[in-house]
Amino acid sequence: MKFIRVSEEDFSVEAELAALADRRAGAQVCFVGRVRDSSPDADLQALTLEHYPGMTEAEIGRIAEAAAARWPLTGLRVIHRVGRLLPEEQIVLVAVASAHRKAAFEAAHFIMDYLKTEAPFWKAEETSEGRQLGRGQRRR
Amino acid sequence: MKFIRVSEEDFSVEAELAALADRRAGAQVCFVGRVRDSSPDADLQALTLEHYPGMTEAEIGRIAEAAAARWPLTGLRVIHRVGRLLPEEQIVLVAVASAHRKAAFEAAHFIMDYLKTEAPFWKAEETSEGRQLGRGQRRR
Amino acid sequence: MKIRYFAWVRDHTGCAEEDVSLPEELESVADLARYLAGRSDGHAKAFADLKKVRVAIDQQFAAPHASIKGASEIAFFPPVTGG
Amino acid sequence: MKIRYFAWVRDHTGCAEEDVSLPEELESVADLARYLAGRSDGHAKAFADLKKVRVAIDQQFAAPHASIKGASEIAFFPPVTGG
Repeated sequence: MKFIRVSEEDFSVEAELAALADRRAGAQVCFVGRVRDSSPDADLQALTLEHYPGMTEAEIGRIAEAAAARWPLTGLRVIHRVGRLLPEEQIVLVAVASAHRKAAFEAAHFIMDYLKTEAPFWKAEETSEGRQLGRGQRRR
Repeated sequence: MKFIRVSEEDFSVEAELAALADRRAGAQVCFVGRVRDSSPDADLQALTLEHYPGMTEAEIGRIAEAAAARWPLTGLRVIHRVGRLLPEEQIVLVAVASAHRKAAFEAAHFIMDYLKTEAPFWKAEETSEGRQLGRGQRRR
Repeated sequence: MKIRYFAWVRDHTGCAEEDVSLPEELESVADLARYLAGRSDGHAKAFADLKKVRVAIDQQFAAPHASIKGASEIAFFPPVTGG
Repeated sequence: MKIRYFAWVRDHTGCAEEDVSLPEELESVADLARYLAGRSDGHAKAFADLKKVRVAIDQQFAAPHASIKGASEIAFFPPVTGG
């Protein structure tokens, strides 16, 4: 029921939601995080995401377990990309399915909040002035 | 910034989210409602959705306005299908984009809640026993 | 006045839409529903329990006590079940 | 013990990973950080403000006062910024 992937590979939202289809689950909620240019002069060139292999997957696994224990989900998929990404590229997908839309919304929101604070990923921004050491983006 | 469509046509979640991409919007939340079999004996054959043309679009427009006034969204798309739909088919899409994930989650949830209670759509279920007059599905 | 019916309300009345000349004394949505109930057995069934029927006046939701004066289109239908 | 560094902590230390033989008297994460700060100017910079550095013992988040006894891998990195 749970699928977690951390890699450089891009993802298809369509395919991820199709993988969650289930006769009993009428509600699917997905969050897609994209590379955002939050620099004051809008000159972000790229973002590089690094992570702590092993620990990342374990932390995301714990977050997913917690969500599945708290809400009646029929499926849950988390994909996080690493490496160099350009503005507007997809970074992260959290997709959940449930019979109930409230459960689906709350679970997806919960997973995203914990991903932001508990999963060991770091962003470094490249602007026309060069690379900013791990400054990362401001919070979405 | 707002796109609303009510028709028999299916939709591509991928294409809808791509249409919302924006350098300043790092957060996209979408809800996809699918035909769910909530009958006790799981024998739903199809669902037929009818609506009140004109009023439907106006109600969805009002809900969208209210969401856009309350949260800082960079884009908003609502697609609702009508006609005969099979189990697991997509019925409704609500997709929003924002610089902030909390705004995106809350706005999408708000729009779905109001769609359920304010937009003049009616579902009729077909089971192996025949068509149920407007009984519709239980709440998701 | 144009009267429209949707979903099981229409299944009972047997028509989706009808043009009806209304007596002057009808004031409210509830008056109208009681009047329409007299048009056929199907109409009577459709309006048998007014608590199960919703109404829109000129494509805006309205309460049973709302005035129908000046309206050009009134629709009756079950509680909505979209989404 | 295997020590790992990520993001700007690594950029300062100049290495992603090193095997370090630690003196017996080091007890806590904070002790270890102070010890590692002495390895080079870059290490000193990396650990200049411990409030800016997070730590994981055997791939689990740990507090500065946590014991490092028995650990096989300790990692230092900035606050996480994923998602």
